[in-house]
Amino acid sequence: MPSFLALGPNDVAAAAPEICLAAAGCLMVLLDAFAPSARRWFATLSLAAIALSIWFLLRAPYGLSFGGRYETSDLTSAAGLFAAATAAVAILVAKPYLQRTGEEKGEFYALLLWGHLGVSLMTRGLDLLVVFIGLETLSLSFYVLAAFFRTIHASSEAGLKYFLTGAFASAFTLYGIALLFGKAGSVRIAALARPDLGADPLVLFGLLLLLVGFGFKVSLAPFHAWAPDVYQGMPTPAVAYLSVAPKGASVIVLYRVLTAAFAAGIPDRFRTAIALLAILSMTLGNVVALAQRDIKRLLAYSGIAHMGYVTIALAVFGRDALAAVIVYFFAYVVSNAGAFAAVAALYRDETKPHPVGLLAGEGRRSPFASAVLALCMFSLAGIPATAGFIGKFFVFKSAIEKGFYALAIIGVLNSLVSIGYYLKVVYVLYMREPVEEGAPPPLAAADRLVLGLCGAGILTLGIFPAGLWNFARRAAESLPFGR
Amino acid sequence: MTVRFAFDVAAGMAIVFACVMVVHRHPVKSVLALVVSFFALAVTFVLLSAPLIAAVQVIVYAGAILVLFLFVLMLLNVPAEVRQTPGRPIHHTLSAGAIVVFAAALLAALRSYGATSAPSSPAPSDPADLAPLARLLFSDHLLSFEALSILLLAALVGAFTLARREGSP
Amino acid sequence: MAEILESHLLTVLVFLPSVAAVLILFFPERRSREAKIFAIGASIVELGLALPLWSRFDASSGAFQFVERSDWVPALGISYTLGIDGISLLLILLTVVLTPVSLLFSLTHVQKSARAFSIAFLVLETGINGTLAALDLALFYVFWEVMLVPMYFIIGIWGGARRIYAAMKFFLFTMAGSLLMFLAILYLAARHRSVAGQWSFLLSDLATLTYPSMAVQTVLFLAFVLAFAIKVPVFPLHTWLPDAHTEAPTAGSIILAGVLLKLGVYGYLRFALPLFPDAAVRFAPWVGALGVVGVIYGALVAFAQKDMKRLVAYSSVSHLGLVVIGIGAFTSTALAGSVLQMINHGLSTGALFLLVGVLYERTHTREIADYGGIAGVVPVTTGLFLVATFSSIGLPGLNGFVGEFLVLLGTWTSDHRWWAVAAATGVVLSAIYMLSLVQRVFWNPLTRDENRRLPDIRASEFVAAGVLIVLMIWIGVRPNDVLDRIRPSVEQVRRSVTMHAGAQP
Amino acid sequence: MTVALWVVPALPLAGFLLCLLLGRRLGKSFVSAVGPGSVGLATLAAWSRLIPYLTGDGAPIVEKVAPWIAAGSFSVDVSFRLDPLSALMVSFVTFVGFFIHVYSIGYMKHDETDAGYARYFGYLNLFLFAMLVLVLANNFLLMFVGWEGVGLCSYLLIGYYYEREYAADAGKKAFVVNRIGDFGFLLGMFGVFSLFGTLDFDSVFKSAAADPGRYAPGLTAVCLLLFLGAMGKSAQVPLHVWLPDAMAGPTPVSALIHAATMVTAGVYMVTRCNVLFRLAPDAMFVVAVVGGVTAIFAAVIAIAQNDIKKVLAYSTVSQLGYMFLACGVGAYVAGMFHVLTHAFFKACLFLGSGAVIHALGGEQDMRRMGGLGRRLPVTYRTFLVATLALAGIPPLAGFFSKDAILTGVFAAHQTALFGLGLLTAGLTAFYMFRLVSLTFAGDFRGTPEEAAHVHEAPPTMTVPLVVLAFLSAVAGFLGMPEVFGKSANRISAFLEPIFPRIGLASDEPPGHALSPVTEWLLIGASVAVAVVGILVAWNWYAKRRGEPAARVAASFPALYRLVAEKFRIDEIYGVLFVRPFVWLARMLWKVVDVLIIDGVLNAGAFLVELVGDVLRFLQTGNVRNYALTFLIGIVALLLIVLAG
Amino acid sequence: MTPNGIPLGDVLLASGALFSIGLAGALLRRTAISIFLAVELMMNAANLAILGYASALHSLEGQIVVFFVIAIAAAEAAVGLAIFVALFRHTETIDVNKINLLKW
Repeated sequence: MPSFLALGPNDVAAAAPEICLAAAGCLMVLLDAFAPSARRWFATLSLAAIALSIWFLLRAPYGLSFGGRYETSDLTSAAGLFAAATAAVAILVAKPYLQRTGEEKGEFYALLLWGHLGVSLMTRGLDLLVVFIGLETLSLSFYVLAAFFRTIHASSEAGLKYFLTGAFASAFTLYGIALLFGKAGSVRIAALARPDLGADPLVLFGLLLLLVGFGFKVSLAPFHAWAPDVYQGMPTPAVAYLSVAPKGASVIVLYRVLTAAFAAGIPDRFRTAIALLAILSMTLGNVVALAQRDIKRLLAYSGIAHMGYVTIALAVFGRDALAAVIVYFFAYVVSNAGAFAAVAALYRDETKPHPVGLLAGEGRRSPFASAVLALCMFSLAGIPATAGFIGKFFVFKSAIEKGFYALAIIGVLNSLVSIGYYLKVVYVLYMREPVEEGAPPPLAAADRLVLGLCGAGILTLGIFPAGLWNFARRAAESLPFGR
Repeated sequence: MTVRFAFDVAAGMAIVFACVMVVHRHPVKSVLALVVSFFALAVTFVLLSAPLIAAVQVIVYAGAILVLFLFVLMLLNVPAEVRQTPGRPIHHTLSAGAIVVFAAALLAALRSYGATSAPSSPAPSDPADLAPLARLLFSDHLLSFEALSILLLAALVGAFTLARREGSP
Repeated sequence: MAEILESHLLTVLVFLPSVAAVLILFFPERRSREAKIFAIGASIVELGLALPLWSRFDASSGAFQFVERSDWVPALGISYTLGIDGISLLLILLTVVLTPVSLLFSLTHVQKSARAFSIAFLVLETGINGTLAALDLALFYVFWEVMLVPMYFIIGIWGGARRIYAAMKFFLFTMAGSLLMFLAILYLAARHRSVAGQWSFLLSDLATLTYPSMAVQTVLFLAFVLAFAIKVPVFPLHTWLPDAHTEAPTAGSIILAGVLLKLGVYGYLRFALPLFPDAAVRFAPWVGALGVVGVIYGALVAFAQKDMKRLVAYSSVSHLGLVVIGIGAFTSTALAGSVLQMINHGLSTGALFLLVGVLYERTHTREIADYGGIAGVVPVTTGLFLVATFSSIGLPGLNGFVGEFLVLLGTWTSDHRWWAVAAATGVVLSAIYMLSLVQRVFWNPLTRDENRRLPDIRASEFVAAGVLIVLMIWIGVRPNDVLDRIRPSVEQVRRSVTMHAGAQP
Repeated sequence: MTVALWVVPALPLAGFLLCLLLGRRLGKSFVSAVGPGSVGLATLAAWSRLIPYLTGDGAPIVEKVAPWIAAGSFSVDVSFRLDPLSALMVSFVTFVGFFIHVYSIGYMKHDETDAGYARYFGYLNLFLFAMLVLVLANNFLLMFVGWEGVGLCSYLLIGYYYEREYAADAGKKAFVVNRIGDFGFLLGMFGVFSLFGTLDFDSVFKSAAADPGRYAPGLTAVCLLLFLGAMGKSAQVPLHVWLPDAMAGPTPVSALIHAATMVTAGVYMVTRCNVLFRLAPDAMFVVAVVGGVTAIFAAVIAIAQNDIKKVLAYSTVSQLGYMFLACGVGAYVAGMFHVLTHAFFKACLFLGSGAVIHALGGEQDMRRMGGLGRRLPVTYRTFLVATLALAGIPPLAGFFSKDAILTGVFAAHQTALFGLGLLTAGLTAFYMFRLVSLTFAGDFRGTPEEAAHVHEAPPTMTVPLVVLAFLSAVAGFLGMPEVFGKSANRISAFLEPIFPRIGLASDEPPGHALSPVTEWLLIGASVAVAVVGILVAWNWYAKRRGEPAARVAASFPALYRLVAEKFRIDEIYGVLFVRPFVWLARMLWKVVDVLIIDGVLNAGAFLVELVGDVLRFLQTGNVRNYALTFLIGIVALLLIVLAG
Repeated sequence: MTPNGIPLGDVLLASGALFSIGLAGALLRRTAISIFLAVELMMNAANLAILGYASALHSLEGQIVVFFVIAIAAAEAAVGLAIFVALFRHTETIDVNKINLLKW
């Protein structure tokens, strides 16, 4: 090993999760090229890779690595867990989905894994450069996944839109990084903790650009515009991942940066800005979702609204708030990814759009998938005894606890509005006569599995939230609040 | 002094050609304008004592990337943008307004608060000596470096996946 | 097993139906009749298990009994705490009686995906029992909301023509109420933390809170009351009710009118009063006034209805108005009367909906104008309907009278005598609208030939209705059996207010 | 051995259950046995207690059965009371009730279905149960149970022919009007409870009598409320409207419920509460005035009616007015006495009219009768006796009771009311003999086939007629005026215990003060007006075939029509109450509920949807617009965070 | 002030100006490629700023960052152009005004 190469066993152990993701990706690309017959194992292989990486992640020694630019902690484990869960859902959904569309290619899984790798970098990087690279890895992979169905116009268009807006956004992110680097003299996030920086307008400017850049990933209004179009055109399994994990990672990055920069406490104007983003996202997301006819767009807007709720916790800004965010995302994995899984299972023709009306009568035609979809809808609507309620519960609790009553009230009023469209889906499922006759094809095993898992997850988290909450609390300890 | 003058000229050129790039309606011409602009930027990089980056800028950006652009433009033989009729007045007015405000805010902020803390370390003895840079790259930023490799790989695979014609493996 | 029943009777009562519901999932679709019978069996077992509550309940004490407590989310002091006093005891019994009755009625009448129907009903029973037994506000809220879901399906899937609108309206209305209550609950818990140092959602803990200002207490109180007022429903928040009741399938209407409405009043007694005594005292006049409006308004509008179920639905508005008056008057007599009247209304209105359903299942019309003169065709139905009617208009000897009389008497002796006077007009009004219903449906010349050959009530329906009738007469003749269990609890409620009221600066 | 008091009402209740549960299956013979049978047993049971009691000292007997309702400070028992007043009531309620059951067997045989027959006797038994509870109750609430119960039965029995719309309407009307009264009764009870803290008769009256000064102030309102109840039950103006319509029910029902027993419950209640009323003179005056007005008012209407049962109905209203007039002036004994006698002769009259209607196959219009005296001898004779009794011809029952009332009124110095009473007496005699003449005198005015169908009633119907006629002849001797000796007025002596002395003028029942001369004069006057009325009526209708009456009517056409149409009270109520009520109900529903409340809510929902539908068009699908919104967002945030 | 005597302010202003110009291009051009070009310009503006600061701070880290950014830009370009090509196969144009199948 050359002397200048600073790579200790500790670093290897820390990077092991990413390494095995990368390796698996490469392996599948190669297999796809040279042993196409192995394609039917790709899903399994990817799952294995995910499992292995999460195993490594949980076993990795806590602490810093790569010269203090990489973190392993409860927080990263938590983030890694829900990201991995999302990835697993996406892969399980992808398996039958791609089979149906005859697109079961190694690239899909590879890109998914690499995107996941990007997410992992984002959540663990203590260095804006690492984070940025992670972000870009994620983005590039998903630009491609968005456009993955080259034969489908919508897919390509989704790719274009995602790409252009994404590049646009990352330019802002980059400029923000530039400013912060200039002010702090280093790209280490910790460098922002210098007391004299907290109030510097240019630093605020930079932070704001980061907020915007990651807000774009989180699809906060008004940086949300890409989401509906992209979700609509993108292959559903990819959406299942994109709609959850990257958002969580971005929020965690924001939390990292802000905790570093605002050790003394977040300035009121900045908090106001975040709060306004939250309010705008919740309101716009819910209100416009009411008017949606296509379920993927509907879920996109619902996602915008949900990120609004999460952003409440960002505005509240505190340890419990971060814990609430983590809980929320765990709940969001099972609910939202589950919803997309059900959509993928229920809409059997990917080349066509996904109007809600097409679900009519599915409640009786394919009871299981419909039941899970309905459950996901109730969970997203935040009905108690479901995971979604738990997420909302902790977010609103943190808001009330810190005295942000207005935010909380706007939040609940919004969730009232949201019931309007979530129930619409349920009623189409169960209270309309089927449009198409004849028994539907049976669910693929993978679909059964993933739907079952999501349903079980929704109820389990909804009924026994204690463990998750304690876990999230511990994870939140990893960030240096109020130091 | 001369250095400063040179910088101003280079930066000026960069800005001017950037403007050309923006206003010119024909994509190919804008690409060419951008090439020039990037060359000018490369010069400024040198003046900012980052010769390696300048070189990379010339080679990778002006060289590789923009050529790629030209190539694709030719491939798709994209026409010049004809003036929109009736056009999107709302979009343009709003954009113009927003851009002006943003630019004003940005420039003002940079102008008044741009200053940064005094350098901790002494200036590098010889900016052309790349050893420290390389050392830094492979020690502190090793992770980024490796991550970058995956990113490039992903981009490669992705581009390949998308761009190949139907039916081809 | 036995000692589990001993120590965790309430838990069993709450979750047994859900377990049964899960089991029903394993019935194949074509075995739906067996599924229904199984569901009825389960609900009857539930009823059987609930009887010990009645026998082992210590009528001499107003304290909570059969209490169970275990942690749920310890970090936030959220606990799984169940317990009942006389009020919840009776409402639970009402629930476990009405559920088998509804299922029994549906045995022959619900064909479309009957398994799902049974499941929805059993889950609903879990939700209701849980709501009635929960002593932890978080737990209460969970059950409170969980009830909505099965009810939404029951209305939406098995309902009438405008069922979608009705179901949606029902869900949104109730949700709209409870969401603010949710925030208020969170505030209480947070307040308890800042005052006492640790989190708690336990009613007994939160009831000891003092609030920073009267304004705060008032706001919280209103947040709670909104939720309950919508559920009751109190004028002018009642308009979801006619739609929901009318469109819901008969069984749904029975449970909806029989139990769900009571939960509003129950919530007010159990939570709003002890938590916000001062605000409660301050707003008592408004509560009573709204009750008076409800009594008269509901009666008048009921009279104008052309649809049997709608008429009965509006009569519920009127009856619950009376209950609300009793709560507002807040004398022991009035409170006892109100609680009793909740039970009575559950029985009488349940029976009315059931019998209307009997007719509907034969003619498939709810229009009053489509009937007339069928007393001779369906004498038994007529007889049962008459009894239910007279119970509902408070004829002495039947249950309705006792509750009505106690409420009015108690109100008269409170310092709001005029409420009693105004509400007593309900005695006349209810006679007017119910009797004109009876006349237009059962009496008058038999004009429509298709009504000449209506089959009379069937055995299953007769049993279902008979149970209710028997209970009506029983309560009417021996009201003390029930009142004995109500009295101490009511006194407890009054104490919880009178003790803490005035603490607020 | 003595039967418990509760057995007395319990027996008819059992009969009711048997009839309704088994009657349809086991048929008419079973019902005919059970229905009257249970009442007969009840009668025996009642008398087995009455006979020893009548001979005893008249101390009240209270038998508590069980506690009934207890909540808060309120509690009340199920307990029965036997005292002179209830004894008096029970005696004739059971008796008359029994005979009317017997009569009904004959009358209702023509009712085709077993079900209907069972229903009829079931209801009739239920009525007796309720009536007995009413009179035997030992507290206001239990009394109210009977009070509402009899109302229920009258509702059911009026609407017995439910497929006839007017019968159903009449039933509903009766119940609703009664409920208006009960509204008063209910509030009255509340008043009593908040004054005395109990609803027990003994304790209420004792404490009232013990400390008049304390309670008197609150009592006027209470008494008026209670009296409102009485007005509803006993069909006093302006709540009299239901009674004439109630004739839609079977005639025996009219006889039992709407003449003999139920309608007198009001009088009974007022008498029962005499202590309270005596403490509230203003209320008593109201009672007297209402009674007097009702008496004359109904009598006037009765003159112009052609339906035989309507005449009797208005006569009943009028007589009830008489009784309240008595109570109002403090002559409670006279009132109760009249209740008793009236029960006999009015029941007899109704049953007689029933026999007539039965004979004519349902014909009720007197203009299509006539000359039936010869064809229905038994009916005719009994009817005549009862009529004379009602008209107040000595020595028949009505004479004594009516004379007692008039004496009382006169002695109370209510000259105006006395005038009314006297005039009413005359009118009564007149319209009753108009009725008799039109029905039995002259020759038959109906169709030949009706004429052919006419026949005397079966013995089940005639026997009760005879019995009742006998009683209406002799019952009067129970209460002969003082002039026949101090102890002549047995009934007043008997009822003495229920009028405790409370140290007021009203302690002395009026009439004692009068000199024999005045009494004789009064007797003469009442007899005179009666005789005049009889002669005029006989002359006009029997001798001269009614043409003088026609002439009179023709000379005041408007007035005649007004009277014939019962002063259009129903129409007035329709305009004043019914239509506004209906309008209000529809308005509240259509406007407040649908238009305003739901309108607002739906509008809100629609608005949100609309906003969503508009906003979604911001999503133009054009990336540049997305970038623009993005930039605008940044600018906005910049301005928030950095501005200033 | 950088070692070579170039005032930091000038550098920053220049970068700011370039960024704004790029922004204008991104918003006002219609051809997808031109938009992307503008975005590239924005990134270069960032690079300029970073290098300016780097030299002012005598830090090499800045150069490293820029180095990475250029690489990333290259990768982005590759993917982006591939996407353009793929879409062009469907639409025969890359005028974003005409690319609005997905909307509302």
